[in-house]
Amino acid sequence: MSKSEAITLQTFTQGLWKENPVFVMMLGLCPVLAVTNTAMNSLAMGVATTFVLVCSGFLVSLLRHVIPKQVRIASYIIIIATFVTMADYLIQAISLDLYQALGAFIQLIVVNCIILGRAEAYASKNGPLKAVVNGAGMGLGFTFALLCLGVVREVLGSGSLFGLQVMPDAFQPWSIFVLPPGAFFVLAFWLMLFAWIEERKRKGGKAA
Amino acid sequence: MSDADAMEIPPQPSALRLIATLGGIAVMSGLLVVSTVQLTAPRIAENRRVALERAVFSVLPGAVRRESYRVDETGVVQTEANANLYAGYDESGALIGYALEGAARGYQDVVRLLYGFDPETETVIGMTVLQSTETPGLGDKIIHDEAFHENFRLLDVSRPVEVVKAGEKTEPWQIDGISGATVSSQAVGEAIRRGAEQREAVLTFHRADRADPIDPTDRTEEGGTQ
Amino acid sequence: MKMKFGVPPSGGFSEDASATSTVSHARKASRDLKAPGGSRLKAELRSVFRGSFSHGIHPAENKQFTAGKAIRRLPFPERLVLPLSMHAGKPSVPLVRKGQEVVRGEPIARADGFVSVPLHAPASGVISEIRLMPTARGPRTLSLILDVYAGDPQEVGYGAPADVGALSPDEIVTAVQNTGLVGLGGAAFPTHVKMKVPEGSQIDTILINGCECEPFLTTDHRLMLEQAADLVEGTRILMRAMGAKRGIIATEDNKLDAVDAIRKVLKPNDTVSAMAVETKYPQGAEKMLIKSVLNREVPGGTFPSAVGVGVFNVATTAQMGQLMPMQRGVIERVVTVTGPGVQRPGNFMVPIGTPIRWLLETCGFSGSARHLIMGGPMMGGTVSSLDVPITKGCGGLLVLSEHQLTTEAQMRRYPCISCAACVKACPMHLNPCELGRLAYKGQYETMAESYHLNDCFECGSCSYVCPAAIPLVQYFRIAKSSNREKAAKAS
Amino acid sequence: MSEPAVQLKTSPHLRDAHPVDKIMRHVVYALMPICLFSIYQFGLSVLALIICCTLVCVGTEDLFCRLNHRPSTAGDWSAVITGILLALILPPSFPLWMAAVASFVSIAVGKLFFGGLGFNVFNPALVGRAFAQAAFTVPITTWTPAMVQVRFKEFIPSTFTFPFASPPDLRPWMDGLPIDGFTGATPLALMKFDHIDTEAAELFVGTVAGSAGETSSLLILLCGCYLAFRKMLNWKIVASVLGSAALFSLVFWLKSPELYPTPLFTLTSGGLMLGAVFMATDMVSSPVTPLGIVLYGVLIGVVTVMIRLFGGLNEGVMYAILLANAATPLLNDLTQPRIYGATRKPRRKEAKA
Amino acid sequence: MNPGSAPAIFLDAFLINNFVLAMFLGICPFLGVSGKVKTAGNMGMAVTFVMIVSSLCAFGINKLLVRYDLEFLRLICFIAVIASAVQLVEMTIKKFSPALFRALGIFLPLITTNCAILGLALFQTAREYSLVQSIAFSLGAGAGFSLALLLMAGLREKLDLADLPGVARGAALTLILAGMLSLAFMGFAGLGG
Repeated sequence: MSKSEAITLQTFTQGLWKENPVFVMMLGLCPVLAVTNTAMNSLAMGVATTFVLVCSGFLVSLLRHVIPKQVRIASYIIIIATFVTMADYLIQAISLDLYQALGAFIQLIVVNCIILGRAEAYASKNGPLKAVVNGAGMGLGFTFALLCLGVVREVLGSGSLFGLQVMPDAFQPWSIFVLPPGAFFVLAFWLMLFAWIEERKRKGGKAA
Repeated sequence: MSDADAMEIPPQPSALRLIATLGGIAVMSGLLVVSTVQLTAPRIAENRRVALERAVFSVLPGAVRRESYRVDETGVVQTEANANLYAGYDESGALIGYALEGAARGYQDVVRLLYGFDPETETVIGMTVLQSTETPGLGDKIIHDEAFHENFRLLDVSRPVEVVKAGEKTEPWQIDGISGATVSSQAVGEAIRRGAEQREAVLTFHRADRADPIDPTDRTEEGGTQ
Repeated sequence: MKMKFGVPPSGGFSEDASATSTVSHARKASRDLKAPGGSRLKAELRSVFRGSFSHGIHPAENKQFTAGKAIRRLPFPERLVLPLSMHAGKPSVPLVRKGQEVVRGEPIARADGFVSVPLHAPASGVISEIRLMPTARGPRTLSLILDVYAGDPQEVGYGAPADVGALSPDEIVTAVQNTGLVGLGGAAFPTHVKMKVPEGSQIDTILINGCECEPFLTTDHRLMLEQAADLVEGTRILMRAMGAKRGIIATEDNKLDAVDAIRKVLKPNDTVSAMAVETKYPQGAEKMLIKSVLNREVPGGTFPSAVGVGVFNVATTAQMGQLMPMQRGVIERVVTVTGPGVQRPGNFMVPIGTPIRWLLETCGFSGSARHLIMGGPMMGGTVSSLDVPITKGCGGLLVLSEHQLTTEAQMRRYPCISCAACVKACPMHLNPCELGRLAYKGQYETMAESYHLNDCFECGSCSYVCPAAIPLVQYFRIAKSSNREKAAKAS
Repeated sequence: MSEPAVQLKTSPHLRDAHPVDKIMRHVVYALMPICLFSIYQFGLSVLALIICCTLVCVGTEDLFCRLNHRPSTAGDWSAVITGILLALILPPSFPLWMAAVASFVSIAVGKLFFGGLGFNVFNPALVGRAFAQAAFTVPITTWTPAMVQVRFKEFIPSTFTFPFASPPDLRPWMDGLPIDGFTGATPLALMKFDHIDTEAAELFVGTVAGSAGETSSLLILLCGCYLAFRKMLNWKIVASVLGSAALFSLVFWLKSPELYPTPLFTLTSGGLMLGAVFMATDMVSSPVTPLGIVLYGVLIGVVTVMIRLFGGLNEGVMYAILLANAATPLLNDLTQPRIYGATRKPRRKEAKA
Repeated sequence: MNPGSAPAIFLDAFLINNFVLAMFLGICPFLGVSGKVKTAGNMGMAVTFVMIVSSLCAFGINKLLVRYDLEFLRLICFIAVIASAVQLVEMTIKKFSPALFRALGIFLPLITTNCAILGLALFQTAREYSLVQSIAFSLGAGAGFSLALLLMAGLREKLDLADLPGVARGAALTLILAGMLSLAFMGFAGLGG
């Protein structure tokens, strides 16, 4: 693999659809299920995760020649934990309400397999710029997935979107969608939908 | 994957190098974290203060200034850290009441709330839910339901509070429950009931405070709530 | 084989329809036969205290067609077909040439080794051919074709009186082999092999199996009534050969008259006794009967000798009692020809090798029924051709009606609904429900490893009770044979 | 004699079993008296509810079979059972559009998603009910009094709520009812939150508020007896559910009779009887092994009483049965029968690597 | 029951706010290792064990950090401590009970990145649990995780033999099952309240 490979659009878009961390690779599901009861929470979680992904990717990539293999996992975890702590404090500074809504799940970004996975599989093998672009793509893909859930859950479960009421007053909210079972059901629904779309695409491709 | 990688490495770097690398990273991360903490600390403190005051003032109508105390078995002490009792004063500096925390097991999880307590009349004068995960649309009415909150505008707590069914409140120490959300309403009542001991301590403190002329703060006698 | 059904023809089953089309009626009718001596209630009350195994089923007995009919001899057919392999084990080796004349009772094939038996001529005549013929077992096998001399007196020309009491156990075993006896209950396993007590085992009880739990069949019932003396004699021979202290002749309590008949020929304080057990399918399975009579369980993968028991069929034992003192060979057997598709059902003593076509014609076979079963309806196999002969192991010929076939075919297949009827039915206490689900997905190895597939002896109780019409036992047969093939390939 | 075409088949050549559709049909028959009683008791709204649920259930089953290009399984009566049962465990005032949603979820998610009849791991009707309970928390806990005089003349106002809209507040309607002395609260709620006992006779006959078809213990028992007598229902499940529930509540009642209800109250109130007779006994989602069946019943009984006495809800039958359904595969696994001749209990084979 | 009492905390983490089904912690192993009952049982045991150990460690570490006003290092310390605790546990088991090690072996390293463990440490710190409360919490969480995992594994084993429609294969099936379990567990709400 040549190190000087150009940054292509694909480096970025990879994480959005084809290797979407949630819908395709089924990684980092804990926050996907836990904090998506409102779109705002989803967005904040997505941004925080993207921040950690990009920063840790950059740093890991920068230090990739310095860190010996034996301690690489430990080093990555420390680096990730550092950025997560930073994200944690930043969110506290931005909005305490948001911080309370996300709860421990901000700190749990540390054990989000996407980040360690990216550090191990991508950032440690590619240049800083590529790592950043790829991390951003993955983060966006993750945010997209979170929003997919968050929007559905908030609109159906509370009749609002980003806290603004979007449904008519008479609308009966389906509170199951903001409850834990709803999270599982909505994610399963999205998975089935995407599987179906892929199936259709494949069939279409074959027929053409 | 890591197993295979580990096996491929013939030259073993020295332990010193490993430790040095880890140490270096640790130092770097320490720097990053500390600087972030330093940078955000004032904002966070400010956020906390605003949130706290918002809650305290909402349960003590008319209050604009607060003082923090801690109440426990040993009594009441003035403190900023670990505070769980707040005295609220209006613009003229008159004491409006005390804000106390309460908690009880709700339907899904613990319900934590803050309520305003007027020591002179021994009544609750306001309540806000700090934390709850009650059922949306049903139990979470304890947060916003106007009719329910009406109960806490003036609730006699000199005797144990009772939660009765919606619309059946006849006595000043009774709370009109939310229909269909009995457990959640009960939890709020329970949280307030449990605070009796705390309130006792607060009352003792309040009376002593009143009687004590060497109070440093500029509080005038005529500022009572009679 | 797929088949189309037209309107069921009015003939054939119409006269018996009342007895078979409604199960409850049939059951009632058979209950009347249960206890000829006493009332039905009394019999039922008695059966509460009878020994039995747990689980099992109660199919409609349908024995009323033939239970009251004494064993009759039929004229000899013109031609007999004698497969050299009508027993389990190695095929016999012919002793005769094509065109050779034989006398009734003459050995015409010898045993090939220990697990094999000789064959005797069931009639006087001439061996017209030696060729491959279809058999009920499926593949064509080498058979002797015997053209029977018409008008011959058909006296048994072979055999000499012998004092069985003077023989040693080993000599008895050899003598039994010479008679060509095999398990006449259906398994057709050479009897003398079963009589050989395995080393390290001690047999204390000989159990004579007269349960005949299969619906429709009545051969054993008639034998016990009519040949009680031979039966008891055979039991004594078996006890001596295997060193057992007691012999028990067990039958179901719907045949209490048989118990009485046997008791009549017993001595006071006899070591042989007769008893009745609960009427239930598959009471006649060795393991079930041992449990019912002796309350012993045969450990999985072992034989009854492991618990000190030797189990023999009534027909086998009666034949032994009859043949041994004369040193003769097996040349005939009792067959129940029955079912709604037969006009004149009955129990017949027929020569081995009688083609079933001849037998059916003699009994008034309407020709319209297509469901022909050799053996009982629960475990017997369908017959592929009417040219198949009656072999030593065949005790019944059952012709089911068109009507039954259609009702069967109308039963729609459903997925398993876990109703647990099969679990309650399985006499081995297996879990056919889970086994069926596994079989459906082809997980045959898991079935054997975790769910005791190999302990299933294919009694068919599970299929019988399945409301979803899942062919469970059929699945299990496929699974077993697939596993066997796989094991054979691996080794 | 013509040569007959012989059919080749393997044994056994006889069968004697009620076919699946017959069993299902008889369950429907057994549910009919309960339906009639609930219509008599709550009026037109329940009739509409039963029809709506049944139609949507059967329609969903049929639709999905068509979509999957499979032969329709709507004719096997199982969807009808699901529909009727679901209607019977909903409050009489439940808006029809919500009932339709619940019915759709019952069949689509509770049954067809897992492969249809025979593979559903949960009782479909309860899946629908649990979904509705979580989704529409308020309407599903809104009870109306039984035996209202106008019940055959008018629908309960919430029945025909516009789809996706929230139902109207029923309190004005109930206050305007010509009779008083009837209460909309269920006996269980009265017991739990106000410690008001309901007459045992009323509970037994069923002239109390509650879900449409759960009120009359007597009728449910009779219908259950019919099925048990026809061997279409496993009485052992019913016995172990009711027995364990009675025993478990007896313990607490003896300890403090003023705080806890009598075992008789436990048995006759709420949905325990309906659940035990018609839902716990759902063959597909209950264990098959003899011991497993008993444990399953005990689990339902104990969890129900546990939730009723110590939980936040006043009724727990639905959750108890769903939990027991979830535990069914494990129960089956752990209680494999000891086979004839086995020297020791069969053990699970190691999972294949 | 007093909400702060150990039994209440145990019950809460075990049934009411089940770690997996209500709190969404440990979803990855819940989805990944729930194919077979046997493996699920082992995984549940391993996780419970590590939970208890790391809960104790986290409790001690937190005391130290609070004492020296270093709360901002909490996360970094916790993750490091959990990783080493898992290593330690692995080595201890290997030494003292090879049979148990064989049963749990491959699962132990996986547990490091199991968010249920870190979540446990973070929640017990945030809720300011005492030592006894922490132990009750970790026991409840472990039992809850194991229960959910076992139920799921049983269901999935059963559904292995079903005729699933195309859309229901793989993760979607597991998620729907998890949703159903989560629904069923809602019945425990308010238990002991």
